[in-house]
Amino acid sequence: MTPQQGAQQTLLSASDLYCERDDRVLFEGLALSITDGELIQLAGPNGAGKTTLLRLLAGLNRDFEGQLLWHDVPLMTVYPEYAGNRLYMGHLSAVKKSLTALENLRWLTAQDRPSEKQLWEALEHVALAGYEHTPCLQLSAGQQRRVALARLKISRAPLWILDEPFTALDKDGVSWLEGELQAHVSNGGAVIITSHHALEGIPGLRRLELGGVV
Amino acid sequence: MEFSSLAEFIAMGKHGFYVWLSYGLTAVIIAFVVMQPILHRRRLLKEQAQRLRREKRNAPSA
Amino acid sequence: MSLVRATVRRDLLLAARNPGEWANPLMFFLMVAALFPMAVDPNPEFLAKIAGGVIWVAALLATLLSLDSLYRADVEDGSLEQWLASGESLYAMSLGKALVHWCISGLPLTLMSPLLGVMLHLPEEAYFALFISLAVGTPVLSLLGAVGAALTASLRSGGLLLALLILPLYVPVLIFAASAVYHAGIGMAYNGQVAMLGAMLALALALTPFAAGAALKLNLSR
Amino acid sequence: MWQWLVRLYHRLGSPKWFYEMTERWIFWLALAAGGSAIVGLVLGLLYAPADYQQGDSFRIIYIHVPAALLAQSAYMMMAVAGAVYLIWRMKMAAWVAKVIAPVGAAFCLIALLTGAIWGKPTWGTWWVWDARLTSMLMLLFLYFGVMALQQAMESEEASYKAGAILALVGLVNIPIIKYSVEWWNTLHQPATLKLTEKPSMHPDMLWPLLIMIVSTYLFFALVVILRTRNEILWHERKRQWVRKILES
Repeated sequence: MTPQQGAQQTLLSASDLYCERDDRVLFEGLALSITDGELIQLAGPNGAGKTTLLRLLAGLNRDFEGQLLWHDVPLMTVYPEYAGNRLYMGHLSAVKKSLTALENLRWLTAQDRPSEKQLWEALEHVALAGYEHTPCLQLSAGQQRRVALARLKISRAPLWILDEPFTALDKDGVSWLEGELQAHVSNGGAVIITSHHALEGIPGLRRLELGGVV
Repeated sequence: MEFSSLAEFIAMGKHGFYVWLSYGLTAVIIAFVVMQPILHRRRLLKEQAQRLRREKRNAPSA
Repeated sequence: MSLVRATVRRDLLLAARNPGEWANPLMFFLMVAALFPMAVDPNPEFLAKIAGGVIWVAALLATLLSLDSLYRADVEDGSLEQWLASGESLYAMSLGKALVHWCISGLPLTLMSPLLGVMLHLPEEAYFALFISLAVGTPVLSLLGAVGAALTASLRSGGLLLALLILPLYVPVLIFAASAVYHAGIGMAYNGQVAMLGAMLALALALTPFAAGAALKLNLSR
Repeated sequence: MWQWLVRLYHRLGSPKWFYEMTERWIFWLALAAGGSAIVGLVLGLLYAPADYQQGDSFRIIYIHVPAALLAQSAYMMMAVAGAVYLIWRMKMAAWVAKVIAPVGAAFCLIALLTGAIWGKPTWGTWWVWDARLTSMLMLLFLYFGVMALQQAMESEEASYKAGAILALVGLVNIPIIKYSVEWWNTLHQPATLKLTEKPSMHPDMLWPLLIMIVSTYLFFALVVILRTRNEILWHERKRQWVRKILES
């Protein structure tokens, strides 16, 4: 998976996507491809199908027409491998309120098998040092979001698919996450993101407008 | 004194098993009822002191 | 498999943090069984005859009640999404969930059943049959129920619907288990019934996780 | 007198005052409860004469009856504390109501277990659906209901209110349950052997019982105070005065 110098390779490509929901065509003939070092921001009004497209690209939504390729192979035929190489975070952060920050992060990153030390460091990174053993019930919404985001520090997946990751974050959190995205992209990773937040100054940033025309 | 020897006291006139089972179970439950708040208090004090130290540590940097 | 293992661990931890999760069905079990002597007849000879059946009906209802929440929280907080995103086998995941459910519902029910046996004057010869039938039968209840729970996880009023879906599927287990306890009580052999329960368990272990896994995918909101 | 009561009420409503006052009470309460228990048990187990019918198994009475009495009055106290919280919004009352529930349930369990054990030599069976045991069992269920409800609520305030409402409904229901169970019981098995009913007890039997009852109530007060203090510490943890305790 290490990209050769100069020669960028396409990680994920989609062509001729067609999807409708409740008798409404969300997108038709949509094509998209992402190579390493790129960040694609899906934009568009509410209900334009950003989340639907994101889940479709993540392989969670199979109710569509068109082609999805992971390294030029149909995605569904190599789904377990794909799943190991892309990190998906939805609106819902899968954080259990009665468990502590550490226990939640341990579950979220179970597939990466991090060491105890890595978990603590990741929590420290999201400014949750000292809250490791605090039940998430007692954390604010933003702090709970940070628990979920701490897995970005641990994951080794080259492709990140993030749905509105900036929700509930404060100013420090937003700039931290922007830094993380930038670092990931410049290390040869790729990101597909939906966000109403204006991302700026990230090399390789592309915006994809959805919806508007029905 | 109703009993003339310790053995007689333990035997409780053939009902020893029932009497001592009752008293034993009661002792276990009572011990639990008493120990729980004491242990809880100890844990509470420890956790909160920890939180206080943490807040003090984080306060100057924030 | 690492996420499956982590989920099993997390669910056990959750049960330890929220004792209501396993204690409430247990209390329900006790209460339902206590209703029968009050509604019918507290006469020991009479109770001895119906004890096995009453305990089994109570165990069945208690299991059913605790099933409702099996997948609901995971659907609501996004854990389900993460399972699907992980690419791990949903068969293993639903098997793991069902086994955890048994550990926090069926197992405590089995362990508590002798107490109910005493209260309902179960014949002494029937205790072992009661215990073994619960130990083999309640995992089947958990496994079958997990399918129903997966089907109804994202429905708001899933509880009653779950009961309607699952109760007919519980009938065979109830018939063989209650008959095992009854036959043991009147001093007859009951290994045939227990063998039937064992066969049902083997079948449920092999098949229901597929159905539950498939049903789980339906809960992914769009 | 009235003013004194009002003052006491306001003081009791102040967690800090309660916490500091009870600091001194704990030792004496523990001493009184423990001392009276020792006296009561020595008198009851060693000096009280054996029952002419039941023999020595009747000595279970010295835990069974106090536990049963306490389990019932604890429920009443819990409901009253809940009502005080509902009417005057006194936080302390809510905490007291919350901590009474598990203690009351524990005593209810003791009463049931000792009753069952006592039943074996007396009736020849561990459990009989007798009116007293059955209504005690229902009381245990009521306790569990309150505890489960309090635990299930996510918002603390809601859990106090819900628990208080349920406790009050239960309180009204207790006599109804009791009488209906008795009626049901006479319908099915008239004139069973009673565990405890005795027209007149020998004073040597009676005194230890009275001492044990007092001891149980003292013990209950002690445990409720210990638990309430924990609740206070937890809820007031951000206050200055608790910080001082934590730092010392």
